[in-house]
Amino acid sequence: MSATIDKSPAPARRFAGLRREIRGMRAVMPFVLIFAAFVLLALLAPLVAPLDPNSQNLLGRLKPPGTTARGIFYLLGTDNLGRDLLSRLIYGARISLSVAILSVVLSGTAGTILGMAAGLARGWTETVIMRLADIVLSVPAVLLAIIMVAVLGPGFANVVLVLALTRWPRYARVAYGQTLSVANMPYVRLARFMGAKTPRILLIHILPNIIGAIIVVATLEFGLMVLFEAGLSFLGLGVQPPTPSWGAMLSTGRAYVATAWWIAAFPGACLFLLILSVNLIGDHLRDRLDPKSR
Amino acid sequence: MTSKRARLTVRSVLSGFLAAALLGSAATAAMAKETFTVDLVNEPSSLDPQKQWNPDSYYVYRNIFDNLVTRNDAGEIVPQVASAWKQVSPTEMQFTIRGDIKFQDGTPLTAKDVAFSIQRIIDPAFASPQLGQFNKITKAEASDDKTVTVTTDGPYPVLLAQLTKLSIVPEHVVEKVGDDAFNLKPVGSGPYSFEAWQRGVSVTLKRNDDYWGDKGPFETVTFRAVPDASTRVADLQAGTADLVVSLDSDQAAQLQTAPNAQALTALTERIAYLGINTGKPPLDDKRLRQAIAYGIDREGIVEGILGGEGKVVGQIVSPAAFGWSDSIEPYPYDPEKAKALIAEVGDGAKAELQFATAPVFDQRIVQALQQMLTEIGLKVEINMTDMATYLKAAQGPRDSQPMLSFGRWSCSCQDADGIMYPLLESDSAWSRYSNPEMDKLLNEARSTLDEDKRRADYEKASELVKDDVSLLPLYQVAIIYGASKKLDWQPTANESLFLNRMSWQGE
Amino acid sequence: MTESSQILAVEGLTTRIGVNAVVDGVSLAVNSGEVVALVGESGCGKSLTALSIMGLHPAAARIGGGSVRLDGDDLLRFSEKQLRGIRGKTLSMIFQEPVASLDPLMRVGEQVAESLVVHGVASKSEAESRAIDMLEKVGIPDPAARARQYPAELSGGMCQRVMIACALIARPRLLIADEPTTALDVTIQAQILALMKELRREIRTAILLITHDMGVVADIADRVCVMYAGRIVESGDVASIFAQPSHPYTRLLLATIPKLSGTRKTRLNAIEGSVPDVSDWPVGCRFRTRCPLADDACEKMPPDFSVSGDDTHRAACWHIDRLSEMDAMGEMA
Amino acid sequence: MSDAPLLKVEDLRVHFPIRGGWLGGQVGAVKAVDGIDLTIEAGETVALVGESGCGKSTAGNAILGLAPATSGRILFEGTDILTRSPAERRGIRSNMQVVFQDPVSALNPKLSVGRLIAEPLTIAGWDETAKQTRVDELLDLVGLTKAQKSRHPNEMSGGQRQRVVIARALALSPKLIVCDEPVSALDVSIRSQIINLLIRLQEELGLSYLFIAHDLSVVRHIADKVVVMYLGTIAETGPTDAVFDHPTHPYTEALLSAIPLPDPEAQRAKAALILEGDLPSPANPPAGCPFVTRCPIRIEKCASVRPGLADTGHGSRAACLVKVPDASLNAAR
Amino acid sequence: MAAYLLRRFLQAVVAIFGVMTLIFFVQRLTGDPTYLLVPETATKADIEAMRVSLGLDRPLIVQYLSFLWGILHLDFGRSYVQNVPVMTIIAARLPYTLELTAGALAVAALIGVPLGIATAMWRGRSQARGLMGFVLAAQSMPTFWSGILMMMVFGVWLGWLPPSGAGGWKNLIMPSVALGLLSMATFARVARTAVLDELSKDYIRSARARGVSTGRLVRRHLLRNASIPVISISAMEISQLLAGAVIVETVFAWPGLGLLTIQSITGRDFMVVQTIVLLGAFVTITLNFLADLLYTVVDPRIRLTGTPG
Repeated sequence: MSATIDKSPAPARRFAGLRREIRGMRAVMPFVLIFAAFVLLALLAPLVAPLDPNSQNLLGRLKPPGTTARGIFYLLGTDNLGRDLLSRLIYGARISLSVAILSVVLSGTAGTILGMAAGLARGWTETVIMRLADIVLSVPAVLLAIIMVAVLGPGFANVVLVLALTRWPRYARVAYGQTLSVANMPYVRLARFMGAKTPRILLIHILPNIIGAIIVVATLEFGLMVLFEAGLSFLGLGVQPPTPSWGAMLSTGRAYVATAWWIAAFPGACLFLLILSVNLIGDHLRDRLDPKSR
Repeated sequence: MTSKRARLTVRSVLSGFLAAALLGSAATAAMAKETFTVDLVNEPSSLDPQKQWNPDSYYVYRNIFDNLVTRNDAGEIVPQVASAWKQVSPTEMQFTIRGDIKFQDGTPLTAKDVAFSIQRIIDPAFASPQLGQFNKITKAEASDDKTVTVTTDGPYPVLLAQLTKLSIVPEHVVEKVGDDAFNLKPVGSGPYSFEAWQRGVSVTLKRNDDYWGDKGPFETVTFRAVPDASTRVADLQAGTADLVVSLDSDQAAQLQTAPNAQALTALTERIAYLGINTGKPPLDDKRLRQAIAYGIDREGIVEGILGGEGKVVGQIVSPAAFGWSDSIEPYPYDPEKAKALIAEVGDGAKAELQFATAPVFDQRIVQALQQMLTEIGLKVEINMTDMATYLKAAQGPRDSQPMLSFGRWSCSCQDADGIMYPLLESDSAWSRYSNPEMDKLLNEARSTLDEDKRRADYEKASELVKDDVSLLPLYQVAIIYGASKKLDWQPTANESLFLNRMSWQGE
Repeated sequence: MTESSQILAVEGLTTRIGVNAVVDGVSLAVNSGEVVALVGESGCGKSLTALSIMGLHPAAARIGGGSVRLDGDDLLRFSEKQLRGIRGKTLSMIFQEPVASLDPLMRVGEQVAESLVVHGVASKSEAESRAIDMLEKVGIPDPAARARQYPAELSGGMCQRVMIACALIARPRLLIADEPTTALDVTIQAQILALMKELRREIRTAILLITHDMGVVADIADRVCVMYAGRIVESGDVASIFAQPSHPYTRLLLATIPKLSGTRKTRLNAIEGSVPDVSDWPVGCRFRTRCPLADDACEKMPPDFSVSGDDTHRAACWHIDRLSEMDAMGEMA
Repeated sequence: MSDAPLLKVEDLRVHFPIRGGWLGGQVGAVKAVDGIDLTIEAGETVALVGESGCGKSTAGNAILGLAPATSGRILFEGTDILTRSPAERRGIRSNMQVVFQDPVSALNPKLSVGRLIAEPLTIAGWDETAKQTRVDELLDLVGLTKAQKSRHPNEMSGGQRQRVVIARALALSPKLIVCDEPVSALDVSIRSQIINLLIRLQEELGLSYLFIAHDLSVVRHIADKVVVMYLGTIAETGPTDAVFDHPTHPYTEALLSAIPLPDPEAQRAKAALILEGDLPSPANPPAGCPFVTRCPIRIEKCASVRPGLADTGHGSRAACLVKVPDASLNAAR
Repeated sequence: MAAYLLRRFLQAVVAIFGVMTLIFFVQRLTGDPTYLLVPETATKADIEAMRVSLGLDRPLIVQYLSFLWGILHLDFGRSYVQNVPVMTIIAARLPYTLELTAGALAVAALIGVPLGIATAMWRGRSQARGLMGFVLAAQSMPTFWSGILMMMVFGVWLGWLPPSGAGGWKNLIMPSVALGLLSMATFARVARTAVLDELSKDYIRSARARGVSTGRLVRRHLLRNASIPVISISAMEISQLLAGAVIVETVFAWPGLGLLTIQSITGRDFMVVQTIVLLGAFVTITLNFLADLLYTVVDPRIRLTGTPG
C-alpha cells in the first residue's frame, strides 16, 4: 500500500496539545496542591497534630468545634469517645493515603506484570491469567475481605492485601490490552528479531510504552481504594480501631449526623477533596497520556 | 450432552427468576392504618419456635406462641399455658394445663401438645439449636388432657426458668404438614397469628381475636429487617416505623430532640464483662489481672458513654437473675494501684495482648477499654473479626482463645447457673478459667433443688471471681428501644417484645 | 482555459494553529469545469487549506485572514448553518483514507444518499434510489446489492468510489479531493483517476485536487499550485509548470522523481535537508535553507510573485533569472 | 566461502490457517506466499514488487524468520535455515537485517537515538566503549551527527528516523538487508536522499538488498533484478532492464502502465491499460492463473491451468499462458 | 464467530467451576455457622451435635462432592440459618436486586451517558468542566455516607421519600441514586472518551463535509459508533453494581441479594453464599457474553471478521 501520508495538521496539533496541557495543568493545579498538602499532613502528623489521636475524654464526648473541655481546646470538636477530631483527621490522612497508595502500588504492580505476561506469552499463560482475572472479578470483595480477616487476622496489612487481591484484574486487563497492541508494533518485533530476550522486551520496549495507561488507571483506582477502605470500615473490616482512617471516622460519624454533624463532616470533606483531586489529576493525565483508553 | 442440559437448566432457572421478579414487585401492599411496624435488625431466621435461637426470630414468634410458663414485668415466673406446677420428686415436675386455650386454627391446646412440644425439642434427630437448654429433660408425658409430667436426669433447679422459653406447638398441625411447612406457616396459640412472610422484607402478624388472655392493641403488626441502626432511627423519625430495636445510648440521645419519638429503656439480665484468658501468659499472673480490674473506670464508661443507662456491678451474675449477691462490691478505679501492680510483674506485662471483638459489640466500649488499659501501661491490640470468626476463637481450644474480649452475657433464664457455668466451669466452651474450687461450687449448685445452698454457692463463686479476677464484670446492660411517642410500653429485663403488653395513646 | 467563470477564489487565506500560520496567505482560484492541483509535501499546509475552505478546520485552528469566495460569497463570513447548507451540495470533499472516511455502521447506500436527505433535495426513498444510480455511475457493479452493504464489506478502491458517489450525488459545483488515491494501489489509483476524469466530463464539476504526486498532477490537472511551507510558491498551467518549472523548489521536486526510464544505480537528484517544522519556518523565503540559489536577499524578505512565461504562470522567487544555474548543478547528478 | 549464492529461496510457501467452525479447527488457509523462488548474489539488489496483498512483505518476513514458512527452502550461503536449530538460525540470521516502511513504529519512542542504534550491540553483549565507538561510526555512515545521539525519535524528521533505522540495521555488519518499503512513508524529496544512501552503502559495504516495494520507478533505479509478485506467486522475474523495457506478463504491463508519469504530455498520450476489479482474496485464489480474474488478454485455458515461469526471450521469465506458451509446460503442481 | 462463542462458553464454564471450588473451600477455612446458631449457653457437646445435624462433620471432600452432585441436579442445598431451600431465599430476594440494579443502571446510564456526550462535544468549554466536576463530585463520596445524607434530607426532614425498605417506587429512588452515582461517573467517562475517539475519526469529517448537522451527526453517526465501549462497560458495571449493592442495601434495608450476601457471609450460611457467588459469576460472565453478542448486532465489522474493529 502506498502511503505518503500527509499529516499537515499533525505538528500543529502537537503544539496545540502542549498549550492545552499547560492550560489544563493550571486548571488542576489547586488539586495538585490539595493532594500535596494531604501527603504533607500525613508525613508530618506527629508534628502538626495538637493532641494524641487516641487519647479519650469520656466526659468530653461529642463536643462541637471550638469547645474547650477540661482545659483542652478542640478546634474541630471531639468524637464519640471524646478524642480530638483534628488530631484524628491528621493521623487519618496517614492511614487513608497509605492504604490507597500501597494497595494501588501492589495491585498495579501485580496486575501489570500479569497482564504483560498474558499479552506477551499468549496461549496457555494468557488463558490462565485472564480467566483468573475473570474469577477474581466475579467474587464479591466483601467475601474475600471477610475470609482474609478470618484467616490472617485483621489489620492494616490485610486491608491492603484484600484491596490488592481484588483489584489487580483491572490493571491486568489494561496492561494486557496495551501489551497486545504494543507487542505488535514493528519495533518490538524487530527487537525480538535482533535476539532480545523476553525480560529485555518487557522492560525496555513494552513497559515504558504502556506505563502511561497504567498510571491513568492507577489514579482512578486510587480514589476507589479510598472509598473501598471506607466501605470495609463501614462493615467493620477495615483498619483496626482505635487507628483513625477517614473512612472509619466517616462511618462512625454517620450515626451522629443529626446530633454531632462534625464527626462525619470533616473526614467526609477530606475524603471528598482527596478523591476529587486525585480523580481530576487522573483525568488530566488521561487526556494527556492516553486519549484512547477508558 | 452436558452442555445442552446445562443450557436448558440455565434457561429454566432464569425464567423462574424472572417470574419471581414480576410477582415480587407486584405483591407489595400498602400499609393499613391499624398496622404497627417494628424495625428489627434482621429478619427472623425461622418462625418455628423450636428450630432457631436468635433474638429477631424470638421477637416475632413469641407473639404467635404461648409458652409453658412465662415471666411478668417484674421478672417473676408466672403461669401461662400451665396454670400450676409442683415438684413431685427431685427429678419430676408435674404441670397442670389450662383448658381454655385454643390454637389459632380453632383446635384446643391440650397436655398432649405440651408433651409433644417437649419431646420434639429434646429429640436429637430434630436437631433444635435450643437442645442444650432442655437436654436435662429425659421425657415429658401427658397423663390426661390437663396434666404433664416432666422428668429430668437429676435434680435440675433451673428447669422452670428454662421452660419459660418453651413454646407450645400444635401436635396435629406439625404431624400433618411436617417441620418445613410448619416453619413457613406456623400456627400457635398466642395473641397474634401468622399472616404473611415476605422473605427478606417483612413478617406480618394479625391479631388473634379469640385469644384467651390479654389481646393485642393492633390489628396487624409488621416486622421489618433494617440492619443499620442509623436507618432504624431515621425510619422512626420519619414515622415509617413505630418501634425499633437495638439502639445504643447515642442513638437514643438523638431521639430526645425528635418531636414524635422516644427512647424506651430497661436494665436487662445481661452483664457486660471483660473476658480474660487466665490460662495463658502473661494473664495467668493474677497481679496483672488485678491491675486490669483496677485500671478500668466502669463509672466513666456508664456515665460517659452510656449516658447513665446501665449499672456498675462487681459480679457476673445479674441483679435480675437468681444468685445475685448484694454484698459483692466492684473493684474501685485506681490506675495508680494498677500501674504499681504492673511494675511488680515487670517484663511479663509488656507482651502484646490481643483484644478480640466483632462488629456486633459496642465499639465505643471496646475502644474505651483498650484506651484505659493502654493508659495503665499495657499493650492492647484490638482484633476485630466477623462474629463467626470471633465465636470460633472464643469457643476454641484454650490456646487460641482471645487474651481479652468484651461480651454481654445472657442465658435468657435469669439464673446464675446459665451465666457462671458456661463462662467459668473448666470444661465449658466459653471458659478461659480453670479452678477445681470453682468447678465444685458450680456443679453442686446446679444439681440441688435447695435454693439457699445454691444462693450460698453462687455467692462464694462470685467472691472467687472477684478475688481471682477470672473475668471482669463491668456493668448491667440496659436495652434501648426507640418508639413512637404514642406507644406505651415498659420493656423488661428478659428482652421480650410482647405486643399484647403494649398500648397506643390518643386517637 | 478560456472564458470560464470562476467558481472559487481564495485570497490571502491564513490559518493559524496557535501562533503558527500553517496556511500563510494562500491565494488560488478554480474555474468551472477545471481541475486545479494543489501540490506539496507533508506538512506544507495543503490539507489545512482545503479544510479551511470547507470550514472544517480542526478546533485548534483559527482562520486568521483572507477570503474564500464561492461564486462570489465569502465563505469565511458564513455562519456554521450557512456553511452546512453549502457543504455536500455546492461544495464537496473527499478524503485520503476511503475506508475510514465512511461511517462503519451505516449502510453504503444510506451514506451516499445522505447529502440529498440533509439538504432536503429528495425524500429518503428517492434519495436512496438516486444513490443506487450514482453508485452505478461510479462503477460499482451490482449497485443495488452493494448499497445495502457496510463499508467493511468493500475494498479500499470500492470505498473510494463510494466516497466519490457521496460527494458528487448532489452535483456540486466544486469537489475538493484531498489525496484521493494516496492510500490506494497503483492499479486502483489508475481506475480512480480514470473515473474522476470521466465524471468530470459528465457532471462538469470543478475539482481542487490536493496531492503530493506529480504523476497524478500530470495525469489529471489543468492548472497547478505548488505549495511549500504554508505558501504557494508557484502556480500556472500544467504544461507550463512541467515544461518550465520556475521556482527552484518545483524544479528540484520534479528532478528528484525517479524516472521509470531511468538508469540503474545512479544517484538520484535530491533536495538537501528536510522540510522544516511549522514552528521554525525560516524568515524571508521559506525555501532558502534548502535552495542552491539562496543568498542574503532571500533572508530579508519573502519573495513576490513574478510572472514567468505566459501571464498565468507565476513563481515566488527572487532569483528566477538565475534558474539556469540550477540546470548546471542538476547535471552533476 | 562456497560459490553458493548469498540467499536462495526455493518454492517458499507461507500459509496462514483460517480457524473457524464450532471447534475452532482450520477451515482454510490464506495463501500469502504460494511457491516462490528467488536468488540474491552477494552485492546484488533484488526487488520484490507488487501491490498490497501480493505477499511480498510476507515473503520478506519468512526469510527473516518473522513469519513461519509453511514449506520450501531458504538457503543462506548454502545452508538451509529452516532445518537448523533455533540457536543456529539466530546465528545465521545475524547476517540479515531489516528496514521497515514506517520509521516511526520501528523505533521505540522511549529510547534515545544512541540507545536505539546500539541496541543490537547491547543484545550481542558489546562493552560500553566499543559500543559507543561503533555507534559514532554508524552515525557518520548514515549521515547523522553525534549531537543527535541524545535525541528521541519524535524529535526527528521522517528521513532522519529512517537513517537511524538503517544505522541500526548496519550495526552488526550484516550481509543482507531486507528493505521492506523503506521509502514509501517518506516525502519525495526525502525519498531520493534515502535511496542515494542505500546505494552508497551498498557500494561501500558490499551489501545485498532484498528490496520490497510497490513503487516501480524507485525499483528501476536501485534493483539489479526484479521479481513481480501477484497473489502469492511470481508473475514475472528477470534483470531490471529486461522486465521494465519488455514487460511480458499482462500484470507487469498494467502495473507499469498505471504509474502516472510526471510529464503531462507523455502521460496523457500514453495508452492506459486499466485493470478491472480488485485483487481476489488470497484465501480463495482462482484455480488457474491467479491473474485470470483481471486479465485483459485471458483465454479459456487460463481459468484452469496455473502457468509456471518460462523464458520470455528477453532474458526474463514470466508466467503467462498467452504471452509465454512455454508457461504451460512448467504448469504448477 | 461461532468458534469464538463456543470457546467463550467453555471458558465461562471453567471459570464458574473455578469460582465455585474456590469459594467452597475458602469459606470453610473460617469456621462454620454452628456457633452462631446455638444459644450462648450451649455446651461443646451441643455444638458438636448441631454440627453433625448440619452435615458439617463430614470430610470436606465428601461435602464438596455432595455439593457438586447437588448442583448437577439443580439442588443448591438448604440454608443452615433459615432452614429452607436456598433457592426459596434467592428467588425471594432476586426481584429486589433486579429492581435496584435496573434503577441504579438507569441513573448511571441515563445521566452518565448524556453527560459524557455533552462533555465531549463541549470539550474545552467551561460547561464541560462544570459537568465533569459534577460527575467527579458524585463519585467522591462513600455510598454509606451519601445514603444517610439523602435519608436524612428526603426521608426525615422533607418527608418526601420513605427512608428505608422496599415497597413502592418511592422506596426505590434513594437506593438507586446512591448506587448509581458511582457508576454514573464511569459511564460519563467512557461515553466521553468514546465520543472523543469517534469525533477524531475521518468519517465524522466526511459526514460534516456532506453538510450533516451536529444533531444528525450525533444521532445518526456518533451514538451507534460510540455505543460499543458503552455496551462493554455496561456489562462490567452491572457486576460492579451487584457488588456495590452490599453497602447500599445494608444502609437502605433493601432486601436484595447484596444484603443477603453480607448476612450470609457473616452468618456462614455456606450454601447461600455459594449459590450467590455462583449466580454472580454466572451473571457476570453471561453479561460479558451478551455484550459480545450485542457488538455483533451493532457492528457489522465484527460479523464479518469476528473481531471488534
